[in-house]
Amino acid sequence: MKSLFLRDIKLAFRSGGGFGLTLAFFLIVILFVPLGVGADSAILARIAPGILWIGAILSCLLSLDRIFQLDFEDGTLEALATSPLPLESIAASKAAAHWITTGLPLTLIAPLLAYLLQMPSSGYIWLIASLLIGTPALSFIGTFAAAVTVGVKRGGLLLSLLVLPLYIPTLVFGAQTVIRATVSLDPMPALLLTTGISLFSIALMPFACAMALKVNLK
Amino acid sequence: MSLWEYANPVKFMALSGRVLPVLTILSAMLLVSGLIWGFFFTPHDYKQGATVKIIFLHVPAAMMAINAWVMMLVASLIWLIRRHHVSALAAKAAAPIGITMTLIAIATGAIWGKPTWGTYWEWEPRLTAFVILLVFYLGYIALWEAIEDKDTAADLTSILCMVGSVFAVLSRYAVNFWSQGLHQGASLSLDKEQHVDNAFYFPLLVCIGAFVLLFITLVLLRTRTEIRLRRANALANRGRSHG
Amino acid sequence: MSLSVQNISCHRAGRAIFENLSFDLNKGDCLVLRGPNGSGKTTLLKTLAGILPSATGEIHCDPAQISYAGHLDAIKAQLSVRENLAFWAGVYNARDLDRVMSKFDLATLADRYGQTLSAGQRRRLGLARMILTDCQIWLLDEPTNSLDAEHAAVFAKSITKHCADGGIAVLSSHIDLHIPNTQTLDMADFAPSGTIETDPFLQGSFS
Amino acid sequence: MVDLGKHTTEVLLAYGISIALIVILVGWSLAQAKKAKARLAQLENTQK
Repeated sequence: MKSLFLRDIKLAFRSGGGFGLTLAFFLIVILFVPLGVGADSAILARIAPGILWIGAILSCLLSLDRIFQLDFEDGTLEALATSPLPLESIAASKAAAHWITTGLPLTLIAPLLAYLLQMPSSGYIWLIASLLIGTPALSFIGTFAAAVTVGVKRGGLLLSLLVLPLYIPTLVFGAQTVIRATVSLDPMPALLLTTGISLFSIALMPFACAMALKVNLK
Repeated sequence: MSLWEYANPVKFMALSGRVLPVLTILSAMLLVSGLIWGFFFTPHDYKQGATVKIIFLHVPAAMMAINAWVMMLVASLIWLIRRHHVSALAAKAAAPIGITMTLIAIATGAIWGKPTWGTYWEWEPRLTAFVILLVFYLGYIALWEAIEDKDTAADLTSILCMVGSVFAVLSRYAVNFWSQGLHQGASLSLDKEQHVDNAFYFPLLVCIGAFVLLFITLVLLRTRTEIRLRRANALANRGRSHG
Repeated sequence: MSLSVQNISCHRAGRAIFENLSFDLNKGDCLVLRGPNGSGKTTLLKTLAGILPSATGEIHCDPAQISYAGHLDAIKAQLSVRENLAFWAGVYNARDLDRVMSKFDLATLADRYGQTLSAGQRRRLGLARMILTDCQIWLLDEPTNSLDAEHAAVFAKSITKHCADGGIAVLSSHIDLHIPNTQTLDMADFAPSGTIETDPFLQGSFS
Repeated sequence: MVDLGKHTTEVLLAYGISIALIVILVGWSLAQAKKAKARLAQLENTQK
């Protein structure tokens, strides 16, 4: 399982430009907000938490279809399916590799972009905490959606339509954590709920993923 | 003759063929009489005036929107466990009906709230939850259409339905949590159980019954269509391979 | 250690591919599947590998001993030969990476990227992967297509050696590989008789 | 016609939209059913 995890990270850096692509997309999405909404810093500060979270989700979405597609097309997935590695642990290590190459970098750059949007300073700690805890859920749920749509040619759009509704709980609890921190409400309940969703996803999504892979490998 | 007998397409077609006309007449009668009773023969509410009459559409539609998804979940589980083709097709057939019920629930909910909110749309938790349910339905149907081999499609949509149900419930509570942060609860929240006195209670029951029967009738009709299409495609493929 | 198959049959998209197919293989046996394209060779191999469920019948073997190589040879284009093999060594936690690489004289190609390899080199890499898994039962789908005679001979030699060492091999191939004491199985013998209708939607009639 | 008071537009709009949606759903389902029946019948004949 470790070798698959390390291989995926190596591949991400070698072919996909590593997390550069995801970070660039995140930066562009955040840049678009003032361009679209206008430079009124009062508005920007107020919507910053939500925009950062939406940007993080869309950036995560970007690289989801590459999780299984490449291995499916060159036969590696089939060979892995007959290896001693169970499909569940293949899904789990793929999701973990996706988190390391997208979720984590997004979390690290988010405070910088929050500064661009003049987010109130009380929100920074909670932004990092909520993203750090929330993005694993995005990766694990996203890996499930990638497994479901791996057999579909040009399944990228379908994947987004399937996965975004599944992201709603993480988005709401994650963004609420930061919003409540910026309006001096207690953000802890929201953070705990985000943690709950993430733990649930990490625990159960690999099994749903394995079911979907078994069907798509037929 | 266990219930599972009817999961065989031929037996299902025979049974549904006999039951469908009866159900159609029954649901049409019930629907018309329920709506007429509710629309014409119920008094105004002292607070909401005539808009209370909208409950005869909103409550049944909202119930059916949710129950349609539950039925799809059960049918998906039956497909995954017992591999009965008819239940997978019944789940596929129920989705468009679920979407229509969700749209009706959203439209009537928004209109019902207008006098109090001043606008047709208010990000009130219950309405928002129905919009979320609508998006879940769209994802489910899109997945059915995207996959050519219908057995694979049935498997994948069943798995999606299971996972989607969990996240739909989570989204429902997330929306409640989210609306607390908004402002201290909408003045007219459709959530609070309406105190419905007898004048409205019985017509509402009739309307709910009518919507349930309408749902069952449409599911049977659409499932028969799906079975016929599956048979036609199978014949077409068989014809191509022999021809 | 054996692979015994009792009257399995397989349906794909409502059509029967093959019916009550049986055979028994013991240590050192090699089975070559014959039959035109679409006669179910790949389906049979996938069923043996456990990727596909069989509609009827049973397959008795130790799943941990199964190693499957499909049409696609599971080589990552962006990884070098060594990295590809190191990955599979990690998955099967095999340690004799260098011995296997030298065995198929891949040492010279160690740093070449997957995308730059020729068909013959890719097949050798695929075979090296099979050795790495050190599974006893090899399932190979068209291992020799796009291979010239000379490489096919090399390939046949390694299969013969595998069986001589007490392994089992089941492979589908259009050309004759001259592997000693191989049994052949013609898929046509197990073609669906068409008597029983497998697609539930086509059974019986309804208007 | 029954007097609906000042919310007449809302009630009529709600009933109108709902009934329209139901009619569209039923009509579309019936059309699909007919089309499927025709296609099947046509294929069954050519197969015989």
